[in-house]
Amino acid sequence: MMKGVKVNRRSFLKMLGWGGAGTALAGCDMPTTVTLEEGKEEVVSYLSPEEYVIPGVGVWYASTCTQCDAGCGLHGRVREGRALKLEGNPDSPLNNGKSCMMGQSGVQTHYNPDRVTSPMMRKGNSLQAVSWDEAMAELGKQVSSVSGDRFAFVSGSLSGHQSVLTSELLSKVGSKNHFAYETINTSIWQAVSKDLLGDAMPVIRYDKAGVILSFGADFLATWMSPVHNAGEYAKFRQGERGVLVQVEPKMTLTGGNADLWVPAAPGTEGVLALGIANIIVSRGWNKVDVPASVKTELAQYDLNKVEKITGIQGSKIKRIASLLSERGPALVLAGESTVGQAKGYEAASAVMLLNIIMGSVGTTIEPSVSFPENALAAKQGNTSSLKAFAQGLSDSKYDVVFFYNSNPIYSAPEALGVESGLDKVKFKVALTMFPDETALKADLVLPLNSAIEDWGTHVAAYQGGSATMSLQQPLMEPLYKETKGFGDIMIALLSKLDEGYKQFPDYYAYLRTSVKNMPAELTGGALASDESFWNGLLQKGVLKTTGVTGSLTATLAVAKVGTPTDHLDQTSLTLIPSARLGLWDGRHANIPWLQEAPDQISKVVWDSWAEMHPHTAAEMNLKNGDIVKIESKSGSIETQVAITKAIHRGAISVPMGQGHKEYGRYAKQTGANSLSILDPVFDHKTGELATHATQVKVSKTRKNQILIKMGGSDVQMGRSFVRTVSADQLRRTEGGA
Amino acid sequence: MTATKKMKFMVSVFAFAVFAFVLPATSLADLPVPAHIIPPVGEHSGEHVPQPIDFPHDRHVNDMKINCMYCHTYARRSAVAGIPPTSKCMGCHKMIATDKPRIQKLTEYWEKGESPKWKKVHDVPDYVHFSHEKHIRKFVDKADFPVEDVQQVCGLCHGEVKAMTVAEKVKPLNMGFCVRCHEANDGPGDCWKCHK
Amino acid sequence: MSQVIQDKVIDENLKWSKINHDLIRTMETPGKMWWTAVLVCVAMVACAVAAEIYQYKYGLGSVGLNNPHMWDMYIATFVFWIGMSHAGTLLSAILHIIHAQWRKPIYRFAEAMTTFSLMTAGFFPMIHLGRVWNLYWVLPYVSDRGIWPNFRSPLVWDAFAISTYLSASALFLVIGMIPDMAVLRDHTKGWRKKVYGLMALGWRGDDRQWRNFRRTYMLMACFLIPLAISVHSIVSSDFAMSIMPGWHITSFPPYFVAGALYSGCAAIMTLFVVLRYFYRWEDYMTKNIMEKTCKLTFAIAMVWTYLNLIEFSSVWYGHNVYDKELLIDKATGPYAAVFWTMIICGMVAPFGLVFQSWRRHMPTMFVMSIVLQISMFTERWMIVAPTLSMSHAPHQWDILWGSVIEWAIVFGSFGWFSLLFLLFCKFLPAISTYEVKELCFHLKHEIEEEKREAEQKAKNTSAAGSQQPVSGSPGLEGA
Amino acid sequence: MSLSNILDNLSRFRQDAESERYGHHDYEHRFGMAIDLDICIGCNACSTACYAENNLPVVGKDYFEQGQAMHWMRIERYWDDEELEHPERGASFIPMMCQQCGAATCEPVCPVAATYHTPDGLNAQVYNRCIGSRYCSNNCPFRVRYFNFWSFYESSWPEPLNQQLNPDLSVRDKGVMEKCTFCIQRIRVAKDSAAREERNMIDGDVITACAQACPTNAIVFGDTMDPTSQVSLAWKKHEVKRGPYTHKEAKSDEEIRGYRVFDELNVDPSVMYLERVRDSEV
Repeated sequence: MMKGVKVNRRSFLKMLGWGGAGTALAGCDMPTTVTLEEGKEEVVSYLSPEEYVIPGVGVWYASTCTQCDAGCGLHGRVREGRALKLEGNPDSPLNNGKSCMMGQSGVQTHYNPDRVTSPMMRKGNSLQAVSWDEAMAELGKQVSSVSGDRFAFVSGSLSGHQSVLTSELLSKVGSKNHFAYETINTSIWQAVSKDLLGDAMPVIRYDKAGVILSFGADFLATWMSPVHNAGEYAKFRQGERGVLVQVEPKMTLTGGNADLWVPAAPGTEGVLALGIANIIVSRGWNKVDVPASVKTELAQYDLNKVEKITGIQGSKIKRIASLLSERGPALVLAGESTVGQAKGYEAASAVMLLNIIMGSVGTTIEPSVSFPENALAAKQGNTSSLKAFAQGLSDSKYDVVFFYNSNPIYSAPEALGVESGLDKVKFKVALTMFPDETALKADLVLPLNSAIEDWGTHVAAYQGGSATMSLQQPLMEPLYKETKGFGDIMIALLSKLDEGYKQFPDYYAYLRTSVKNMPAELTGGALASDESFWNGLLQKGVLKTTGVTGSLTATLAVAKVGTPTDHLDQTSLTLIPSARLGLWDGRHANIPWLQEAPDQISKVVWDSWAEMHPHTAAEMNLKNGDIVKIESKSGSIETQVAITKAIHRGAISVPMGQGHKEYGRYAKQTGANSLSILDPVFDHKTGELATHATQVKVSKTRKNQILIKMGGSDVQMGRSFVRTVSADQLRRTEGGA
Repeated sequence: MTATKKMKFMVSVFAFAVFAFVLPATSLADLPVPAHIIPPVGEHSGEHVPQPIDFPHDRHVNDMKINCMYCHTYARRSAVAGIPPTSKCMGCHKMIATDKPRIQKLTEYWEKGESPKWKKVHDVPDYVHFSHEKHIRKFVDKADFPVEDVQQVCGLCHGEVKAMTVAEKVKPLNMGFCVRCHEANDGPGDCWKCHK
Repeated sequence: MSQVIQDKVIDENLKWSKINHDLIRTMETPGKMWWTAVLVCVAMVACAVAAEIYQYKYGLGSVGLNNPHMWDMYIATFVFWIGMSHAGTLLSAILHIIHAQWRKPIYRFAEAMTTFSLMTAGFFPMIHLGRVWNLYWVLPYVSDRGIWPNFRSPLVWDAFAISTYLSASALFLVIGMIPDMAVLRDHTKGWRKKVYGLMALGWRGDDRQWRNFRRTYMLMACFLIPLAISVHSIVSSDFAMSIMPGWHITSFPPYFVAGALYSGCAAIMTLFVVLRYFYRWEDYMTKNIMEKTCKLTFAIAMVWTYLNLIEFSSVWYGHNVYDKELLIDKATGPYAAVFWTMIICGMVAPFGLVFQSWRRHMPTMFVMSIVLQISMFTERWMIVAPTLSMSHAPHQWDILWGSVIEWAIVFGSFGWFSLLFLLFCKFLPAISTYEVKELCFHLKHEIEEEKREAEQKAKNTSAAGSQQPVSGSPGLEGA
Repeated sequence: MSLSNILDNLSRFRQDAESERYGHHDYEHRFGMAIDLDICIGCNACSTACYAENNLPVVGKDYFEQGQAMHWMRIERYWDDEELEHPERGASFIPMMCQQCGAATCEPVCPVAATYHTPDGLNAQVYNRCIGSRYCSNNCPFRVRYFNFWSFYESSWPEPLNQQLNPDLSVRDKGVMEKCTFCIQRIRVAKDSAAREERNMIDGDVITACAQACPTNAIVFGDTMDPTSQVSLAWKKHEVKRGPYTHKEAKSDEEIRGYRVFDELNVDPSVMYLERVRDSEV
């Protein structure tokens, strides 16, 4: 396995014809598919290959994963010019050679049969294929004619030179309307840490923690940087084994791995946090001394009250409090189910309070190391920008809107009226790989190269202590002639607005030049203009810099946390649109591997489902597979019931990701989209969408279907497949594997 | 183990004895068999496969005395021997024999910037994973067999290519053919060596 | 009345010409009933063929098989048919050796049944193969690849056992028919005459031929009995050789053989009633014979029941938790209905055979035989399916009730069997005339002797020597 | 296997069962695994990696419902505390793949010897020899053999998805049994490159797709015959031995967590699991 040797880029990408050593076609069927005759298959040689390119031998190239915005480094195996397998890049400090199921599926995003293969322009009311020249001409016309403030650019999280080019374009057009939008984000956590710790992205040292108390933070699956977290989690479990307590209304993957899983009533995590804090300070277990004012404020969250609100018996709450003090160093996290409330910010700050009084700040929470070059740093997506964008739409503020890496028509709650709002936009441009809902609504669809065909640089928002830029390089030449890289399009567009960009024939040239001109603090002293530096970058795939280490302050304040009485209507259930590692926010619903991979907790596949507690189901006499109608103020969906004990009685959970109206054969018409019926409730402080604050009425329909899940039995029937041992002896003997 | 070995040996001797008389190995007549190899036995009369350019192996091997692995250079490094890259052909034929129609055709391809689409002559089913590299290593490198005579080794499966213009399949290349040779020359008997 | 006369199975005064006529009568140009029956069977077979074509084209998934259920009804049915084949051998071979005279009128069709059910069973292993076009790889043949089947596998043993058994029993059937063929040859004309002539192998009925015939027949009988036993033991080892709960049971071979004879006898009873009714063969298939068959069946049923209980108890008192749980699951789980059907029909129902009035009442016997067959079919099903549904790994537990394709083929197999049997009845003698004649002959003798003895006693003179029967007539040698 | 091999193996089948080289083979390697269920988070990364590496078909909704899915590596999830209102101790995950048993029950029952034991200590499945009698799967206590009930090629890899297929191993078509191979193609590549460099294979030369992907390094893969390999050390540390089942009265030490699933069936699995740990004091 040779990794990224000196490469003259374009030559090795040439794909060998089928045949040769290329195929592994159905070998084992009837004699007809067995080719023993001569002259049946074709074999094509390279024109003039690099010396190291050998047919039949795979070569590994470094690149970057773009399946989510964590920005893990990748290695891609290339044989006969075809990218075959993706693996983590061991040189990336983020994922240390590991990868998640979404990263593995990158190849299926790339080889997906439903990609857009040529530019399409709306003529009449249908999209028709057009040439790139025509498309770019139209685009140029629109962009140069539009006035700055009426131009909007909607994207997912952006970083690296793509981000640079985007902001370049916006500034050239004279617009400030860049809406970076991600449904799955941690922006409230960041806001709180910014305000209380003075650092938006503190490094979280799971490995240092002795006990982790996580309020709905699904850090193993969907929170910040899952693969990185999982690696740290392993360290946390090994050696002196740490204890994980998870508080959340619906069991996430992290909850499934907890030593103690506590189903708090939906939206009461904040109260619980303060209740625990109260016990701690009243017993004097706090590691940091707490002013009397705070003590008195906390005192109002006495055990009985908290018990009443959260529905967790006091003994358990006490136990958690004592755990934090005994098993320290403690680490307390706040995730979506906690912060996705109208008063999410307060809930998060209540959680952060625990961190502060337990002295986690500085021990398990360390100051962030930020990437030296701000222009390249991540521009993170959130949902407040979606709110702003929707607002703008309804006020018909925009004439030209770009969509890149984002599909708001699918993932924005219908109540925001994005779909209808888009009608008021004169010219909508979708830069996309797939015919998703937004693209099909657009006036101009520009087909993008896949991540495996494209160039790019990525700077992850959460770096876990390092400050690294990860390079994304093409592993093979584009499958389709008519697709272009995002950067290429941007360069082409910019060169229409600015002569300066005419010098760059394509994005590669631009990237190459900008790497040449990298300042020394990025290159770590190496001479960036030197060819060997570039080759080194291609080989390693990552550029490690000595980042700027921030500092942490700790502000003690007791937040006015919301209680469910603010919104909870006793007769209804709280809808939990839980995020899945796999389909993510729905962007991977078109990947067959991920559709076929069962949900980690419920083990349901190929559909969406509504998790309900047996008691709740019994009250409505529902059984597995019954179709229920789930009605919120803003809409309703129908889906099948999956009964599980891993959810609070007052909650119903419909994972997000399914229910696409378009988006290719695998995604289309499977399941229901739980995001669409969310009420437009927003966190009052940050303006983030309160995903866990929607109350729904659940009613039985006559229909039912077979719940398709993996596994015939949910219990082991006394067969010792998984044997469980209690940890206390292990602790005595410094245990662990 | 010895039992197996003895068995194998006897089987091979038997097979060899039988086939040596039953099928006089004509194709090996003037292509000497390397001393350290018990040749696989089996005949096949392959039909002539029309190629985009009917490449004259005889010219190159016989008259020019070019080694097999000069062009099929991947054979010793990879599972597949590989068709030489067009650049390799042009390396010589930029100036040599440029007047010949075949060369002109080749040059056209080169200038168009594409390679000829050759038809596969020696093909095995997709579930057979044959490795040239291993066989070259065993029979040439490890056996200190002079590389300049490598065509004798190649010839065991590919026949006397130097007598052909376009390569033709003269050996069955079916499992029996492989297995007999493996048993005779003490090759691996593990199915998973070839079938995966 | 004397013993002999009381339980004589047949009226000794039957005219041989009548016997011949009665037989040939059934083989004349078929009537409506026969044609309709044939049509029905053909239709059933057609269903199966259609299903099989579909399955061949699209793969075994269409059968609804899945990961735990790699086998299902096909194998169950296979075992069922193999089992059915055993009764023929029992009647023709075993009872022949122990000189049970009453078998003579009914063993012929039982033998035919053996052959045909084997021919039916033979299909199933092929149907259930994933790549049936490679079936021949199971046979040891010299290929230049130098690869062989795996002789450790019970499936390979099956291949040998079944093919041997099929050929042997077919041969036995054909040989046994030679004298009847001669009779038919003499009573028919046209192409039939030619065919029968060929099959009669120039039978003239002289002493030498009779001597050789009997010797051959006896030899084959002796050869067939161990074969029959071994065949089903081997079939049972398909299961017993595995480690799966409910399969890995030492008592399987005898259990299977018992079950086989059981189902076979039931099948014989069914066909007995049917033939007797449609061919009006009351003279040959008398109620006495039915009684004897019933007694035999009852005995076997008890053996089977016993072995069944043995299996249960050994599982119950054994410490193999998997087996135990499976047994409980069989009785209480999703398959409970089927399981109890098997128990009731197979263990309880046979006690009906105790009552003579039942035994002599043909419709009852017909129903009874069907009931027993049902129990035997469900038994095979209960051997195959539950083990796979509830094996070691709970994660892969699943219930399977088969699919249309599957049931169609199972259904069709019955059609196929019946079709073969119908043809047999039309073209070959379904009762062995020469043995019936023989039977009458002996009865006559015994009765006469009884009379004479009575007279002798009266006269207080010495006992009479045995009489020499007329030369040339059947039943001389070895009688 | 040629006739000579059969006779050879038959004669030595299960000889000296108590000795180290249990079974009937002269092993070059005995590849094995150690999977720590305490740090396995059940995230499915291994399973997906397996799909990517081994050309596993996506069967689709309907066939999945019929139980015909083809996941060589599946994450089984169990709930342990049924009596409680909520699963307070979380879920129990276990990655279940072919255990490459040393005394595999699938091997002796295959009528055509399509599944056999390789000198690498693996349970080979030769696709092109398989005739689909499915006995092997029936006889597998782990139920980890998957059968191609349909021809998945067209349905599962519509153009251009089929260009992702790994050329190093064949795509199975309908009627063929298949199962986890411990990524034999990777083992071959590693062996070849070792041979190219004229050295023996060393620990870390080869790693299966699942072990490579695992974000928590819960899966350790290696040659259990190489005493220095990570996996051997793990087996040693947790007192799990090759060979027949020996009932352990008590652990010599509390931190020993090793066990093999269905060890008592005496199939000699090559995969050692480490007990999942939960803090009962919490």
